[in-house]
Amino acid sequence: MGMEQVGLLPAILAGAFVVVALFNAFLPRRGDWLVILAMLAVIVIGFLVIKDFQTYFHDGEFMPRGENAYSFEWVNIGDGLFVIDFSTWVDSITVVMITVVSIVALMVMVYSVGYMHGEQRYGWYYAVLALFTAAMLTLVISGNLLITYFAWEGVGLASFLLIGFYWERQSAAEAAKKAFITTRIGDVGFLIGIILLWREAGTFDIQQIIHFAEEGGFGETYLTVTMLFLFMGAVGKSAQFPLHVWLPDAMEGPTPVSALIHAATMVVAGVYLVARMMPVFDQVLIARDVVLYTGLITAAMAATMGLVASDIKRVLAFSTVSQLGFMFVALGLGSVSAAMFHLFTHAFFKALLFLGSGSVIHATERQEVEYLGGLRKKQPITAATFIIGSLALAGIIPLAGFWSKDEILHTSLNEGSLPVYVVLATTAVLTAIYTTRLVLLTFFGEPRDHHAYDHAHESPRIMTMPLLILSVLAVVAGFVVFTPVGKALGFSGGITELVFVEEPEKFHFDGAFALGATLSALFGIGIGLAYWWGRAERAERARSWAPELHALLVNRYYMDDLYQAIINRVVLGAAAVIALFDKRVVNESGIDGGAQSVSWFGFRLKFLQTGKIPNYALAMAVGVVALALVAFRTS
Amino acid sequence: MSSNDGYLLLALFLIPLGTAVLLMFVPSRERGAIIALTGAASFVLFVLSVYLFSRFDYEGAQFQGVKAWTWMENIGFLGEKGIQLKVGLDGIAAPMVLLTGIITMAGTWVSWKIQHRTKDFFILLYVLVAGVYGTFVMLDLFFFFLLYETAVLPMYLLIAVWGSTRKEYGAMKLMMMLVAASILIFTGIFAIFSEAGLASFDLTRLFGAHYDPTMQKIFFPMIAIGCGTLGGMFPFHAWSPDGHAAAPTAVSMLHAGVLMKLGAFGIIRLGFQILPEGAAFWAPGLITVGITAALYGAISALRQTDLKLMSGFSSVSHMGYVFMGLGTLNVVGMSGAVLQMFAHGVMTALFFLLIGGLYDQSHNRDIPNFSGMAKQMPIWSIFFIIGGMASLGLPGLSGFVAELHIFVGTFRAYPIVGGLAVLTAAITATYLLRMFSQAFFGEMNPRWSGLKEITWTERAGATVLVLSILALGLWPSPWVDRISTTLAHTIPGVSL
Amino acid sequence: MQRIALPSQIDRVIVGGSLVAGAVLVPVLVVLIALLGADRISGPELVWWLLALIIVAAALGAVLLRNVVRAALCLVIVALGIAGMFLLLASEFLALVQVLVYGGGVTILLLFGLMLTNAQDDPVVQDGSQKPFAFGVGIALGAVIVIAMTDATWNTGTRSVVAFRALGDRLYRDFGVPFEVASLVLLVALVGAIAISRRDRDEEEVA
Amino acid sequence: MIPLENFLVLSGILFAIGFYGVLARRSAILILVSVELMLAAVSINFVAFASYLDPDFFTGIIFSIFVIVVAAAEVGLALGIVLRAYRERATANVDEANNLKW
Repeated sequence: MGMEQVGLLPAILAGAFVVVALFNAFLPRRGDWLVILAMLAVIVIGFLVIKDFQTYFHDGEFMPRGENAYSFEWVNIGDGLFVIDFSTWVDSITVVMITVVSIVALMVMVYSVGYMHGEQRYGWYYAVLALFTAAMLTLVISGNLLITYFAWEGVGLASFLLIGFYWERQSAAEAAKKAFITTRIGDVGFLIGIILLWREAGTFDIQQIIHFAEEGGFGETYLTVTMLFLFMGAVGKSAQFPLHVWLPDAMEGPTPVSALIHAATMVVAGVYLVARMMPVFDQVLIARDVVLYTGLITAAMAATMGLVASDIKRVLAFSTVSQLGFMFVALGLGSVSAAMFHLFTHAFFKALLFLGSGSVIHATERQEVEYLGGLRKKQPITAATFIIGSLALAGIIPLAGFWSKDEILHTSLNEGSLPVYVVLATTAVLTAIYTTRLVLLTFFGEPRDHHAYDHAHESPRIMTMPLLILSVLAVVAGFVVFTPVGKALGFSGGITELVFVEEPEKFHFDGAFALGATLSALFGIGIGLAYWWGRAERAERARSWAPELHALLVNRYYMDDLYQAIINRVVLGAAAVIALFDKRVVNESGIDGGAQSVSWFGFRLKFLQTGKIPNYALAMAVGVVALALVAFRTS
Repeated sequence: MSSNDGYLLLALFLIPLGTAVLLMFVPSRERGAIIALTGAASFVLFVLSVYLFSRFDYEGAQFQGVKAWTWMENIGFLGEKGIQLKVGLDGIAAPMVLLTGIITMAGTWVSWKIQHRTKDFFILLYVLVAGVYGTFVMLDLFFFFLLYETAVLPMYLLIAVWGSTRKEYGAMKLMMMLVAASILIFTGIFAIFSEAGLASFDLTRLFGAHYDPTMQKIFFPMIAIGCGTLGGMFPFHAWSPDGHAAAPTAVSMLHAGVLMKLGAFGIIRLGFQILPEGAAFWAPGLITVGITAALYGAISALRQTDLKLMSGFSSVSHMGYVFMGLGTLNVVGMSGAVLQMFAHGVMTALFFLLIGGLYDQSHNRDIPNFSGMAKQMPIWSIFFIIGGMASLGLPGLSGFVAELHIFVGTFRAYPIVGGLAVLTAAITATYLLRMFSQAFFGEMNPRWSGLKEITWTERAGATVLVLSILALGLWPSPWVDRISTTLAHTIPGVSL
Repeated sequence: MQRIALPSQIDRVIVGGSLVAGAVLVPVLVVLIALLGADRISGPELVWWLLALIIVAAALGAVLLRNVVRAALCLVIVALGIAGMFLLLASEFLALVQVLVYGGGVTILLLFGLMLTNAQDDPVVQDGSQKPFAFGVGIALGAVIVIAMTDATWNTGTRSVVAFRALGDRLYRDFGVPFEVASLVLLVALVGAIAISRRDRDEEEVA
Repeated sequence: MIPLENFLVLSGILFAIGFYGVLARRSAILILVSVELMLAAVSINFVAFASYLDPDFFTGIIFSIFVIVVAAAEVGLALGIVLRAYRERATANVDEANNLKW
């Protein structure tokens, strides 16, 4: 079994989705075991696929672009004019994504057995998880932009269904709607971009488009506009500024879902897309700059918002948005490697953090930090793993987050400019601060809600096992960049060549630089410790210390309000105007008006019907005379 | 497809006609017999439709299964083969026949619930179905128009007698507008007839005839507006929301699902295939009308609170895509238009089926009155959400395939219009999701705790429709191949 | 039946009509005779002009006079004038028929109608509201006809006197069937007139 | 010889006068009188054409006879109707016979 069978990965899960969605009521345990078994099968096959892929690296032979593994025609009009191929493409980016998606998905599915225990619609939950994973795997193996879009919308649908999982809560329904519509706006751009690419290149095949672009087939302006449209899709899906507003609200979904979809996998689809299309972005540097600055703004902005958020999951959500911004900065600087590396490590420690927070929420049924505190005594495993994840996020050597974030900072200084580096470094410090705050307020100090605290307990094994596994990964995932480790994993020449396809020589560990990064992270942690160690009420003081700034951050720069105002005033206003137009002008004037004018004329004209025969005779006579005159004229 | 299949094509419209006649002799009290008869007829029609669709040879661009019976010749102004009962199928009609089969079956099942004058309802319904099938398979202009009108006219009684909410108004408005539009078509048909100078109504011969370009430019808009009114073309769409709001469930299904497609089909048959130069001249007009309708319908739908009105405006919007696709004058866009006819037909039929299932119990369709319906009627809600997802163009469902083709075709011809069209899809998502989150999700409104899940026949009908949506969405080749081959070879001046 | 005041009416009509006719006719007659003497017109033409004048004057009287009885009696003059025209056109038989039918039957019928409907009760308002329009249309129609008649060139041939016998032959041989149909029409019309105008039985009972 | 046009013009004038009478008069009887004028005008026309144009000479005259017959029948019938209407409505005024009114 090898790369030709890569299509099996989503197919198995799609089958599991259909079976569990339709028949979960008739299956023992509502079919969760079926989905998990399918996921295990996927991991096995995925492992075989990666093994197969490794053969391309034998003897240092370098195959940077992967392989078109399998394809069949979905639509073919005009004998090749308009073709949609269901083709798959496996390369190093795909391999990274398959690894991340399947590991995190399996962890989340196992964890959910405990977390979602006893839920209504338990089977449905697993079905949608299977649907999501199938769509996500399709997304990463697709070799055709339209199929990518297909899967792109599929993960969006799954995300919608899972955010709205507790749809009885109006807020969850609203969040699901918001997520769907916001990403949909990005998808409009994505689809436009795809079609614009097709318009010139005549194909949806990614490799052919890249080839076409590298040969200069596109006009520069045309390609810039196109790539910006394409990037819109990434902005929407990866919750980048200005379409980031949906992700914090998406935390209405079950926490494992947040870990899987809204931290580790789906939201990195935008990063994946830009990475996949990087050779095309390379042709238009303006578009790449847009990517860079979008990422930079998002990273900084989200980090500031994370400083004040009180919901434990929202802090993590802002942190996700911010880290995604880091990845986009790397992409904007042209470094796919750095972005993918950060994606890889981030997935593990962010999933860990989310699952950890889920463990807290599961135990206390609280998720605002003001009601938590002191939980390290009640939940030692959760607390330990959570702290590991936090340190990884903050970028403490030698945890996974350090290596990848360091690489991005490195790139920003080498490839970018000093201002970019300064902003990123500051954001990294902010990351350390809010991470520390979160850990302190949750696990240290005195419990602030004793009812919740007394109620709390350590989560069952089925939930702590994934936490432990992920915390191990959060520690070691960064080491894969080192050649000996890569070789040990079976990649001759080291895994560096796998992840760092474009620039295999690029990863340099710079001791001084790393020291600086670690010190800045420690500096952030220090600030956090100084400020919040055991003193939760400091949060209140921040509010009084700079109320305007605090309000600005808590209200997320008022962007949600702005969008709401635009929707209410502009969109619904226009709708009201048009609906009124339809009612008054089209219906009442155009149609009913036409009918009424006929009736009005009929009413007026009926008075001609006097009933008096002489009147009719007169009219007839006039007609006779007129006819005679006409006869005269013609003769 | 062999020429013997022509008998089956004829059967397509004789079976519903025969069913209507047979029903007249069934006593109204025998509900069982009525149900058995209509059930059998609709099933046979469905099987026949599927069979004909699958038997259609997608590599052949010409009419298949052609069979002709002379009716009037050498009389008056008619020459040899003046008027014939001539049937045949092409790649545009084939999906339409399939669509009619699907919706007739689902519509029949749903209508068994009707208690008031059931027999009369089915008689009219089957006359309508006969007209629809006949129009799709007729290759004679005279019978085409005759059956086109046969399909439209029963609508008045069906709405006025069995409808709801201002039914007289809706029925009258619909009828008046459609009859006025028919006058335009009628004029156009006779212009075509006399300009061709063949003394024949045979469509296949009329396709090949020569028409003066000026005449084509004058009469194409007549045909387009005439047929477009039935197709809900902006700004002649006004009958659609009111008519749908008033019509009973099965009639809404058939009307939005099939009859509106008859309008677009008429534009292709009479407009594009007979008057290609006129069509080429007016194509930018069609594009303009199409994108305006798409945006206009979608934005209007944002503001509607009545479920049926919302679906009505949604139909206006989706039919706008059809006209836009036709106006692109390239095979991809026009194939998209025909695909959209099919896709919209199925999903709008699903909408109306579900709205009917709700309204029959609640006698209320106002979205703000509902909340948390997914709790009370989960199956209903799931079906509705699937339909909505198809409507907003979610990949894997029928709407996406159709819209994608239209977008691509439009981008080829007019990129900016294409951009607006894609944006419309986002607006569609907005109004549908607003409706979902308001009506389906959230706390359940206790006022509706008495509502029951939709009946088994409704579930069966909805299942058939959802399967159709999935079939087109996941495996569009059977449709696309048939449609695109025909379009590429039968319409002069259409680019690939 | 209401009162019948025919005799005095007829006296007044005859006397007044004669006076008016004399006053108009005498000067015209003088002019015509003078023209005849100067050989500007022939004898038959003189007679034609006289008759034409009488006919037009009487016709105007029939449509303009407010008194219904006078108007009806003007019709007699028109009928007689036309009979004279027929004589000028050398068809004595038709002239005879004209005098008998119009001068006699029709006029008497009309007068009876007038009497029975009490038309003289309100003799003054006999004209309808659309009189001005009628006047315009009448003038226009007359002008159209006159222009049409004079505009055309007529290929007039020789004239001959109508032989009664030949007329009888044509009437009963060639036009036999139409003649019979016409008589049938007359019969039906008379029966119909009776049927329409007679009182219904229940009406009689009421009366 | 009297020119044909003389007769034709006379008949035209007479016809127009009768036409005016039909339109302007309000009494049903007087309308009948006017109709008779028109019929007479037509008779003159027929006879004049017969006399001047028709070698056979008879057709016009025979038509005139028919006209007179029909006129007589018509007067009889019309008077019957007028009498009937008068009994029903106590008027012979056609302006008041407006049952056809909206």
